Amino acid sequence: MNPTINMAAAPVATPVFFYGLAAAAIISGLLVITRRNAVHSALALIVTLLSVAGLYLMLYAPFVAGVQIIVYAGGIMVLFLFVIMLVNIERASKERQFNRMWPVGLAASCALLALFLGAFAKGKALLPDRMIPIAEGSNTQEIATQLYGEVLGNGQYRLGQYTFAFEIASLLLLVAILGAVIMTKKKI
Amino acid sequence: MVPITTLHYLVVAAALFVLGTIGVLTRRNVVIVLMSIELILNAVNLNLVAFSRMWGNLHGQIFAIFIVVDAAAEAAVGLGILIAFFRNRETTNVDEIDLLKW
Amino acid sequence: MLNTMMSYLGSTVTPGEAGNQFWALIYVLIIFAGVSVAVMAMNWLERKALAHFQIRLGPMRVGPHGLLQPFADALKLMLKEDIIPSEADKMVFWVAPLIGLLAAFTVYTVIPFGPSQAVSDMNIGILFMLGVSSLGVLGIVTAGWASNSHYPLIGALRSSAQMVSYEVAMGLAVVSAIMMTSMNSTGTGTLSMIQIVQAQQHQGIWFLFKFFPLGFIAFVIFAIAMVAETNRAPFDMAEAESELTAGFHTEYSGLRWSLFMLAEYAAMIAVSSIAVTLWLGGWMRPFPNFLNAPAWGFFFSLFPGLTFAGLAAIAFIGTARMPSDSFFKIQRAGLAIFALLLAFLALVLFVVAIVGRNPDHRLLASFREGIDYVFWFVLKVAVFMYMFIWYRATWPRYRFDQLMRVGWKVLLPISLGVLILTAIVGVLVP
Amino acid sequence: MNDRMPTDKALPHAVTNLATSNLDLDAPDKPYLDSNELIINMGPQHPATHGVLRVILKLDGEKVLGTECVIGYLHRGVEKIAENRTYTMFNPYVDRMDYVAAVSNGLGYCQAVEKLLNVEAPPRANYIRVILTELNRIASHQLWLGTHALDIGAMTPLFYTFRDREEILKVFEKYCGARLTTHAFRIGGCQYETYAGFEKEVKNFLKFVAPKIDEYETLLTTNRIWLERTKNVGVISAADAIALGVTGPVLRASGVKWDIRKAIPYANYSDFDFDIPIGENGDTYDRYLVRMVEMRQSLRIIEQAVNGIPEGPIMAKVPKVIKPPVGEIYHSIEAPKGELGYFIVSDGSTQPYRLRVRPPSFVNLQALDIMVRGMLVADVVAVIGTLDIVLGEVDR
Repeated sequence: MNPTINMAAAPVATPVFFYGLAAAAIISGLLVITRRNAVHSALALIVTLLSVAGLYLMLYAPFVAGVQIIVYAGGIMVLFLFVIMLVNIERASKERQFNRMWPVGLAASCALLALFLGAFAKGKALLPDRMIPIAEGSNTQEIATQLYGEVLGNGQYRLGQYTFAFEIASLLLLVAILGAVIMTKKKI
Repeated sequence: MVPITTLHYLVVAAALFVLGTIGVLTRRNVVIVLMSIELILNAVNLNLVAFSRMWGNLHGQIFAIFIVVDAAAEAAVGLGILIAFFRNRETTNVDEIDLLKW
Repeated sequence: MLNTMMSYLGSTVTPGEAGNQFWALIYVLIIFAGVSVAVMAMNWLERKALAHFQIRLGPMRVGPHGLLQPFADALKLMLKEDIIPSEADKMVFWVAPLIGLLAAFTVYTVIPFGPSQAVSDMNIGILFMLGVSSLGVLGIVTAGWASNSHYPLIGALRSSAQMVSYEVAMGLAVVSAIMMTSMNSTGTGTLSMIQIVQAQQHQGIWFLFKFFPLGFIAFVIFAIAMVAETNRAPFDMAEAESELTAGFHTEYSGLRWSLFMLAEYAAMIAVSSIAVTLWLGGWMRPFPNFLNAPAWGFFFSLFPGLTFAGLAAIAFIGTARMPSDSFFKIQRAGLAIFALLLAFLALVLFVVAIVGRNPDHRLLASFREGIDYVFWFVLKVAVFMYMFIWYRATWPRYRFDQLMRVGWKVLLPISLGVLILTAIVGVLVP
Repeated sequence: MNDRMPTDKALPHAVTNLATSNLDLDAPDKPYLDSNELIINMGPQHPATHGVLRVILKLDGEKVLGTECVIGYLHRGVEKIAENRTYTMFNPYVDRMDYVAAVSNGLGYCQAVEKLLNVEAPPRANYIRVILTELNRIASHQLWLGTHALDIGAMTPLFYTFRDREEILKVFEKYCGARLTTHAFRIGGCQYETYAGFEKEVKNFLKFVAPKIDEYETLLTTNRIWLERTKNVGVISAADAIALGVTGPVLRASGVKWDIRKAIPYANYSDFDFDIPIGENGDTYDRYLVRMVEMRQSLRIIEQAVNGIPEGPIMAKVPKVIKPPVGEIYHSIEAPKGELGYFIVSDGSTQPYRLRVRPPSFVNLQALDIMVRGMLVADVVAVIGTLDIVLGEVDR
């Protein structure tokens, strides 16, 4: 209704929400990789995904947040839970949880983290803090324009910048569906 | 309080990314490895959306949507493979999946 | 204080949009209380209506005509021992009902009871609703798994498969309605719940009748899918009591079980609200454009009062018909008080409707508008709720494979066809 | 009557050439290869097993790979009790076997003992017996219909059928004082003369119940979901049904025209004009239709009986102390659920030497396994319902 961003109406407690969501995301992310029981991991991952969706909302990207909730939390995670219930987790949770090369993996990951932090420390000045000029109130419409194209005033139609990629993505999904069906079928 | 800048989001994303790599590199259970991959993809998405806001255009957000699509495809196929594998070998451990053919 | 109140009542935007957290919080509380009361009322109504379908009386003992039965039930469930099976996964068992409840109630943040009577008007409203309501399945799956028992597990697998498959047809039906919002001069559609209703108002037609029969078919698909989505008869596979005893909540008891029930009914109201918003013109009264004379507006604004007057009349007749035995003395008195309460509410509504015609009474005028909006919205939702009961009384239960077949082989192709046809017709008919 | 309701004219003829059954009843269970199989216990405490039947289901996901019935949770040793009671004393016990069709049980027992004694019940007694037995058949079918529909998920028919069954129970109550376990008949006839207004009440009931049966059919017969749930579910071929010894509506729905009331008439069924409905496919829907038509046929029989009821004595000459001659006898009647047989061995004393009951529910229950193999869990419930078993009779 009101497409201009009202800065006064922007969330007052932005830092509080940010730190809360970030902490939730990271702590539950930690739980994902440490839990013995895969269902607990999956539940923790759901918390992570929802926190990240909250972060998207704080970045004025409501459409991505909506997609995150509906596809990730509502779709993919249900699939994960489904599969966890199908495969026998009783045994898996009693076995050794980490593979033999875990020190190497941990070291490499820590090195990666150090690399990231180093890069951030060095390049901090390169990151301007600018505001997205597109209003939150029409985020969906803008994204739709980029993906599908738009109707111009004179009755003409213009393809969006990503329409072709969008079609390719649908093809990818189709292939994935076929692949999953064929893979899980008992007898082909 | 310090205002929240793009860097804050990048640090969160980096942390999630590293958690994801730790999961992929150290866990044995394939399901959890796949979940860690989702963590990594989410970290990337968070970066993209943060940069999208920083540069003031929507390309990052659209890329994030594509990555979500990709994650859905990856999860479907990955879990499909897992089920097919579990049916043959009754295991979900990565280090027991060490031959190309059964 | 009065000025603040009036500024809120006269506000034309939702509290979320105005950035007024306090007012939003009050809205949240009102909606939470309202939905809880609606669930209780629905509980009573379902038992009564189902009983009358089945030539029984239903609850009659607790309060006159069983009116206090929901309170008795709630009390009983709260006092009941809360059993956690020893082999269950305690943490997940504990969390599962909360997930379902949270998913069911979060949806209400974007439901528009009126143009400004919503907690928030999100740009992604309908997407948010579908997404959050699809989280409800997580509660069911985890409940079934955490019980560590065969029947709940099968129930959970069934219901998750069912909900995921019907979401596809449901989503496509919703998309065809969203597409209709873009049939305006600018050609841009919207996902915002409030703007969807405003688009119907602007185009002068409920989407139910738009491009007849395309809108109607999409609506029917949604109406079928929403029954499956909420696990209600005839799609109540997940809790088919004759097959799986109680499905995913077999091992639950007491308060936790009642949370599942609360979530189920809240989800029913939520999906009905989506249907009302998308196809039945949301808060709009019948014929807002066609019969737009102020006299008509006044006529329709009498309906809330008339409804309550009718309910009061039913209650009075019930009082008069009660046996004159002294045994029923208290019950008679109770029913009479209830009838008087309803009559009083009717009176208040009449007064608001009549006095509020004068725009000088700003408070009453905006109050009257708000009542109008909420009344028509709730009335439309109530029709859906009655349909849910009617389905349950009439039909046998589908078998699981038949249910999936209906979802994938009947509803999905039809909804895809409707979507494509809507797009074509929308391009051809400017 | 509505024309889409099954009428007697539309019934197909009985199958004449029966292929031999290829059931190998003694074959051991094949081991199943799939490792995903799940074994669940349905019952003994389960809402859809009609009492205390326990079915062990071997499932692959939802598909039933095999079943095993565990019975005996309601075993009361009725047959053994018979050996310690006199013939008269044992009479009330048979009511407790199939407690929803107690009158039929009593009829079978009384007639078996009469046959052993070589006495014949007087005609009036026979008419009363037929009226009450057929009323009981309707009551039993009504109860079956309500619970069967409830198992499949339709709640409402249950209450309709119970409302109408109540009228029958009222007649029973007025006649003999009991509603469920009636003990209505005695060896040699009936103990009680009909009460005043009996004929009128029964006639009223006939008028009352015929539209009600239409009402049940309106709810179910052409209901799409009902058709999907019952058509091609729990199919049993005529040959398999015969090989398993299945009787009653279950056998007739498979296309075999076998009804003891026609085949070996007892009481005075040969006096009445009625049809035997048979089905074609032997699926749950056919069994449903057969039972619905049977209810209507029972109404026909009752109508003829109540119009032609003669005056006369209601008890034959039976000695005070019943001491049948040495010998053995098998007598069977068509109970609502199938052939109910009594095999009595008499050693000349006042107590049976051995009494064996051939309960229809017990025999029909054997068909469960071949009916549900390859079907889904929901079908198990439907098939248990359609077999119309009463656990009191299965376990005795």
